[in-house]
Amino acid sequence: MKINVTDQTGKKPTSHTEIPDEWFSWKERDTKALETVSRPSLSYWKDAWRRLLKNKLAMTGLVFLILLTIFAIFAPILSPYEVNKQNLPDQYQPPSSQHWFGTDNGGRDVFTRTWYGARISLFVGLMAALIDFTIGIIYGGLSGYKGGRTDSMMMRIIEVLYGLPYLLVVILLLVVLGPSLGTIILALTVTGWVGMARIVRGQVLQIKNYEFVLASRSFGAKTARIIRKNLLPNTMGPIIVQMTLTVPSAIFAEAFLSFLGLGIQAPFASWGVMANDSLGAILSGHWWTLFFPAFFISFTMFAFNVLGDGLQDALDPKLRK
Amino acid sequence: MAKVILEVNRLKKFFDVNRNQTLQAVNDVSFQINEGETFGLVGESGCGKSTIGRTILGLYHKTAGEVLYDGEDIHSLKENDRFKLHKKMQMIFQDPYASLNPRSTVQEIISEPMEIHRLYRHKKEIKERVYQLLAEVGLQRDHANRYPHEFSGGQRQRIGIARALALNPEFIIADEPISALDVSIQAQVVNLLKEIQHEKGLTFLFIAHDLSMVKQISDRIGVMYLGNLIELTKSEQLYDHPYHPYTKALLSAIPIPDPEVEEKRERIILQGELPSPINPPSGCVFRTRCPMAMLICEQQKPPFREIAPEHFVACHLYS
Amino acid sequence: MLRYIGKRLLMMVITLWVIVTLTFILMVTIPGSPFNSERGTNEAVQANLEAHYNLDKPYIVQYVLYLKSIVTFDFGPSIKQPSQTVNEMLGRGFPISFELGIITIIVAVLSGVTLGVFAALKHNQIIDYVAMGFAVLGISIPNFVLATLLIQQLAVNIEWFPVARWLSPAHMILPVTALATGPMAIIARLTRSTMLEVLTQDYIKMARAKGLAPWKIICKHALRNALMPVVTIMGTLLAGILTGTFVIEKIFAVPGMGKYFVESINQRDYPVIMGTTVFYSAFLIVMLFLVDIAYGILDPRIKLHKKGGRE
Amino acid sequence: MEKLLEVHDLHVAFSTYGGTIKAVRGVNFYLHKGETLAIVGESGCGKSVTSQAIMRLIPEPPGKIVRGKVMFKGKEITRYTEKQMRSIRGVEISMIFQDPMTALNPTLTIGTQLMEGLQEHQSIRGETATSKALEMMHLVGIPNPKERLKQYPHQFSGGMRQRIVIAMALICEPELLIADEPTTALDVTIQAQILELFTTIQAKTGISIILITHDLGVVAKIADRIAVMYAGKIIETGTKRDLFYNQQHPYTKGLLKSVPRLDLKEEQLSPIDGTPPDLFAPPQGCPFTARCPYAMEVCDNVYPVTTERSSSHRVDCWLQDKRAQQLLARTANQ
Amino acid sequence: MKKGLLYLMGVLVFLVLAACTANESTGTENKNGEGEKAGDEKILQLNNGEEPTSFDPAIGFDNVSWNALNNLMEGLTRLDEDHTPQPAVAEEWDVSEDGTTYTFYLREDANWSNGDPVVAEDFIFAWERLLNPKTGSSAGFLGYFIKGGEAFNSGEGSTDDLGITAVNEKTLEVELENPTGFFLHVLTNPAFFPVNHQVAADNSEWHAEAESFVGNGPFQLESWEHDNEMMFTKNDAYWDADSVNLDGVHWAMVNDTNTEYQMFERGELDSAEIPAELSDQLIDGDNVQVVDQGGLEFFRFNVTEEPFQNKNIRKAFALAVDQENITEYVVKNKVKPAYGYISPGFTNPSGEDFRDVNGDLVSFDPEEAKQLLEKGMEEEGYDELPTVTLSYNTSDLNKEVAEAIQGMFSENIGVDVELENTEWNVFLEDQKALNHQLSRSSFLYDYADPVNFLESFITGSYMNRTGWSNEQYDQLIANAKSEADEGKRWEYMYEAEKLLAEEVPLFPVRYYNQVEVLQEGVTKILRHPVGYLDLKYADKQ
Repeated sequence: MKINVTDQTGKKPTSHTEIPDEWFSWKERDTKALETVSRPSLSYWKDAWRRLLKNKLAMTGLVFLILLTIFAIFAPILSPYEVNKQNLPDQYQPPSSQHWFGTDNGGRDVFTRTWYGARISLFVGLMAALIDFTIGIIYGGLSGYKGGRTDSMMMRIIEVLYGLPYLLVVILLLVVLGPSLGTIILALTVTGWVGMARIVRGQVLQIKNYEFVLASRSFGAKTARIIRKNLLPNTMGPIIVQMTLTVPSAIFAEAFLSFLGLGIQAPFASWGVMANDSLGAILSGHWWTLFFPAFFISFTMFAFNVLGDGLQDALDPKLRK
Repeated sequence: MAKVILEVNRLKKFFDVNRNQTLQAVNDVSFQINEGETFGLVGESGCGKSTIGRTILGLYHKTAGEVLYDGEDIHSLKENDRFKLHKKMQMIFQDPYASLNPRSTVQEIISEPMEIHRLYRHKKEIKERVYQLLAEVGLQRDHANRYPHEFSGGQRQRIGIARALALNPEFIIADEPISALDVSIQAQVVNLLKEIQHEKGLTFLFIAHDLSMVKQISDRIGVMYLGNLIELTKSEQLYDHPYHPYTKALLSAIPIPDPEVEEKRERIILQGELPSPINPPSGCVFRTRCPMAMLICEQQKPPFREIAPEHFVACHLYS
Repeated sequence: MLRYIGKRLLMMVITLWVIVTLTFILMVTIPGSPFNSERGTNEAVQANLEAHYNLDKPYIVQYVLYLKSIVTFDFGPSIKQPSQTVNEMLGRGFPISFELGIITIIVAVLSGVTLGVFAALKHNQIIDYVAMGFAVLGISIPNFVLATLLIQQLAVNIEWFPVARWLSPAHMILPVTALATGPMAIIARLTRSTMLEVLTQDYIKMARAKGLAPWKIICKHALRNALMPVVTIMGTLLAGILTGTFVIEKIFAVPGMGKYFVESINQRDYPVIMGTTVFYSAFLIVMLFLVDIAYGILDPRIKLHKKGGRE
Repeated sequence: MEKLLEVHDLHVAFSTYGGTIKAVRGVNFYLHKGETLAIVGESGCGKSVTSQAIMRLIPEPPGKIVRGKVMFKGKEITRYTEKQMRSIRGVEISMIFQDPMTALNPTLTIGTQLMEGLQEHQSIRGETATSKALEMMHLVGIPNPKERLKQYPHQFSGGMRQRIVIAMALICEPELLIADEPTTALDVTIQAQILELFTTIQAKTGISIILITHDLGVVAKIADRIAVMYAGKIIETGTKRDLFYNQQHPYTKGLLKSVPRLDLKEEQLSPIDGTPPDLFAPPQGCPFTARCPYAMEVCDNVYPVTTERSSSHRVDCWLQDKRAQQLLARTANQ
Repeated sequence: MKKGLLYLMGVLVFLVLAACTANESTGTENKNGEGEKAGDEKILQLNNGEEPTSFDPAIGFDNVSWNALNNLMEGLTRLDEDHTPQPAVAEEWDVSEDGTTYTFYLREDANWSNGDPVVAEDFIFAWERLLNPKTGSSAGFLGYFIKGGEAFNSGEGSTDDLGITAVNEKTLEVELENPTGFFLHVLTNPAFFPVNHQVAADNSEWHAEAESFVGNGPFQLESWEHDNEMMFTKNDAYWDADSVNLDGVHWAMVNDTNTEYQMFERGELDSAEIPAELSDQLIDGDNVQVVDQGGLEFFRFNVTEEPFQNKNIRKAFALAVDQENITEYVVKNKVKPAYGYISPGFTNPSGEDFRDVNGDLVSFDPEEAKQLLEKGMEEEGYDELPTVTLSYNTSDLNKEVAEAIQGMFSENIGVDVELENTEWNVFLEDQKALNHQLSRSSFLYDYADPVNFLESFITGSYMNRTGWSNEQYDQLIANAKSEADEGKRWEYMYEAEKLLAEEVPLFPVRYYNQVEVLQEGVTKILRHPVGYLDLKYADKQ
């Protein structure tokens, strides 16, 4: 029976007489309707993605990073200039229609170099994050899952690493191995994974006592299965957030190394190397040589950070229920 | 007499808090559970009832004593035999929010035990079995592809029950399965459990802190206090003729949803709080709060004795 | 408590020993020698020098000698600047680096916490965005770029502050700003997020239900609890600041110990490498320890020995 | 009798990622001086939100009091400024929260937390404040109050903490105490102690209490009047007797039937089937329709008119309509 | 939310743009008189970069020590404005017929700052210390001109065999190994400064602090805050104190060129280096002082590694480098491109410049380079050139030069070389061990004679590091070192340089110079092509 109801707000009718008589008849009970689940079916990831979409700032970051990646891949290919091709008499040209970002001290096109720099910086950042991720997950996971004596031993080792003068280790490493992309990534990860390991451990320690892990164990599930099915998927949130913060801090640390003269091998240049090489631009007025790499470092940092914040909000189980 | 399916003998489970301190979660507890019955285990939080459940299932290593299932000591079984035992014994957990993996679908959750035990060869068979189980607990097919957080507490608990039933177990430990649920839902779950038990002839160990619900479902009830079993008897007997002062106090503390009855009731209000299980009182553990404590209670731990037919009490008042 | 401290001290000593050993291994692995020069020196001279600094001895002997120098805290003279001992160099440089570091930490904490608290209180309002934007900006600019910018803008162009060197409070403003921006931003973000979390706690609701004034709720109830995570990262921040001082000290010509770090390695000035490493590590370890103690004081729930069991 | 508190047509909503939750959807009730009103309902029915809305403690955003008014001692406090509200909170209306473990600030001593209300509102400090605090601790039955004043919350057990929270709420001698599930997190034996404490305190001070709970046993013990909430609405309200012995709403009936009783033997529990509706999109008619054994076509479409069965007993149900009664009679005859 | 973002971007863009563009106008501006402090006192504000290594003349063998030491102490001779040695502590001297014995007569009024007279014994003490292997001085090789010096320094001789004797308190006699026409110039090096032997006997660390320091130069060390600053005041006890104009010199230690220049701009320094980026704007200013510096930046081939065993290939690489582009666009600051090995400024006995006599030996010629490469490859039977790695030690400028050269190789002879930078110490080890193929090098003269550079490439020289060995060359240098006839000696050196250009074990890139921008009114800061900063005549209005 179709009934025309004007009141959508659930406001009460003022008297019974407004209701027609025929409405007073038993309604057929739909037992199925008793167990309806009214919320849309969304996996954790879909749900998180939906939340993320609503976070404008995080989406700005994400879109920027996607554009950045696309540009890093295609811009150097499309650019008419060779990345390392010097043209000395053309040095320090301000931005123009020919050189969108101007030229640097070697007369090289800053636009092209910026995107090559993006490749290197992003590669360094992503590799560092990936390595941190791998070591961190294995180390932290093992430490947290095993617990007890193993855990406290492994934590002691981490404590020692914390006391290590990072700068010294990095410089020594770079001096011993020579500055190559590999060494730089190694230097960045040599103590960098510790943070990730701690987070993973904390998560695992927390989650391994959850009842669903206990449930798995009560069916006789083996350790490998528990880690794979129960622990890992549930620790992923904070790990991903941590990774979004590792990438920019690695890019940043690489910039710091280039300040020490330990950056990537010339003539290739990461953003950090480019920024450091052009520090004098603050004095000389060749602002474009510093501005573009510095801008991209900063904005990438910014993008990753807001994306990380957004992910944290989106993946945080506390906000769900 | 019915066949004894589970026998717990002088079970102890201590946790090391640190080098100098141990938490005596379960201290010298013995009881038996008969095939097909529901054995209720009640007590306040921290009394060790959940620890007993988990130790029986082998999730914790015992400190002393033995747990015999079908006459076999669970803790001394070989890995392979123990794996097989997991098929016979299942558990329903307390927190319907924490006991289901939030990253898995209902389908994955319910099929997990079947996958672990390789019950079926084909995915299709597993799927069919999941649908069947869902129907048994009153859920629908299309729920299988959803995630736990989309369900209400009661529905989640039913998913948990379906998972426990997946391996066709003989014996189910229900660890406070209803305490996190709303009143109207509690009854749903209890009825469901009763129904299932009736249909499949299951044996239940029902752990709870809510005596009124336990009474609804249990044949026999054991009352625990601070790691000790202090009274054990048939359900009605316990409610009609409690012996132990703690049981009496516990029963009288439960408010009854009937104002008239409630006005007329005389109640025993226990003074003080639960002592720490790290440093339990000497002698009878209850003596610090017992309205009828005697000198002997401090010196001697009362034995757990049968003072009426099938009625065991650990109290010096009855010796 | 005493037992705990004893245990921690032992741990600290072991940590330090591991660091020293690692440093020694790395040190002898790197090619080059402190006596390398473009012109080259006579072999006899070279031999004399090596003997003088015990570099001719087997590694194990050198190692033991280094350990001894650490125990007695006497690292001997620098190889590059032979008229100065490492102790003198550290004694000069450390107080300045420490001053710079401490002021930076104080500035970073004060401004970071203020920023974070304001952002949290005005959650999702314009102040929140501006404060957080500022914070992200702080983490986003490499400090060597920021330092050069600050000098050019505030010292050269508008002449508010001196350009460089470490003479008066006015000289401290720019280097501290350059160094504090990053940590400030981190603290601000952390304070904001923990503050947001703390503000949803029941005891805050309870405090509001008691009718307390908002500033009292924030200062008395929220801030202290929100600061605990800030205290935990203080150790790491401090390490970061100490590392960062190298760059800032160079740009602002601050005569701290930061430069010894890099220069000693480049010059293979072994006693200085050892001295700075040990000193820096010991300082860091002690600071981490103090942070733990501070944490225990802030949070009465934490007894300085482990407590709590499982069930 | 004087009405201490009146709530008219209160609506509260929360905006979340998923949409707007209409947590409270037009709640009306009142409270007499010295009386205990129990608001009963299952989790998510809006009872806690209602109580916080009275105190204006709903976090805004995401929460918002959409409309309605709250009258306290004849004044419309919904119009008060935040500052005016502050002079009421703790002094005239106090509140106790569900979980005593989280309601106390872990980093401050009990003494500090107890006395800060006094300092704030009555500028009482030092000795006077301490003696007042000791008096309150004595009232709520905390042994060794002097030493315990200096201790931190984690050094207390759950029951003791709840006593402290009660002492905190009472220290400025308010006229109304809102207790949000004060015993849910406690063990039965401790719950009995706390309930006893409420009775004693009310007898001594004559304070009015709004007790929010889901436990009908607790209600039976200490409430004077009861309001039953379901899906953001009060569906039935009346005296304790009205509700326990003459309940009209099928939900109230079902609720009482689904609770096991210790004093009765061999009774089969009859649960209410199904689950409460999602408040993201509450049904336009009676929210209980889907679970109601007496659901009629009308229930699905129009929210029922409130029927006043007596001066105290009101119910929102179409079964109260004459035509429904006829239908019932017809069905019974068949 | 958008607003916050916009705001943020606004701030960022503003900050950087404002900083970078605002200066184009302010670059050459000068702030008059702001550097002056404390009334009428003439205090010169200079920057030493970093802490001096040591004020022990035997140990402080580097620029950061010399800058100060040359003004705190004085040797027997001192360079004048025309860069020729003039009497200093030595009032006059005799040279023996064969040119191997020098007798110096010390000034009567040459005194130490503590009042002691400067005596011959002070020189003997200092020079014996310099040559004593136990001292560990890296300047020891400079003393090899003195008879018995090398043997003593090698631990084979003793002080008794050294050719230095005190004839009397104020007369010093020095015997040399060979006639050395430029010996008076060598003596200007701080390594030959005297040491007050009495002070040193009491306190071997006399040079470590300002309180104990005793000098004999135009200034005295007033205070010395290590790693931070130094203060010099005019030394009234100096024999030529009347010529000293300044009341004092303040030295900062700022080790960052940008900061140094910013301090100059703000008036906190009276002199600053010109950062390369600012060269185009500043170099033609009135207050800029440009002085040649004797030295060469060059690249070493390793002739023991493929493909540089082949002379034509080496030559091809050398000719592919456009020196002018490098100096004009990379190094800047009016640095001169090098088309020969010996920098200009060395005059032969007939007054001609070495460079003018020998002319351009290496010049940029891409066409010939290509042909030579082809020829060389044919000779070696290469179808493809083995990969070449160009090494340099870590430094921003080195990197830029290396990048430029890499570009030139690629453009002019179609060879893509790889770059490799290493930290200096490692770099030097590798270069010594001949682990490089092609590596960046530089040379700064220790004394004013071409042989200083040329002798580096004799067989077995520590400085060779190319693997190159040529008997004819060795002979030419040996002659150039022992020939008493100056005219002939120079002939040998011309020939040696031509031989280097022919064999190309190295190719030159550019010469050095010293560029500084001075505050208005600052004058007569003396710098020499070979020699040390001299503030004796400096003045500040």
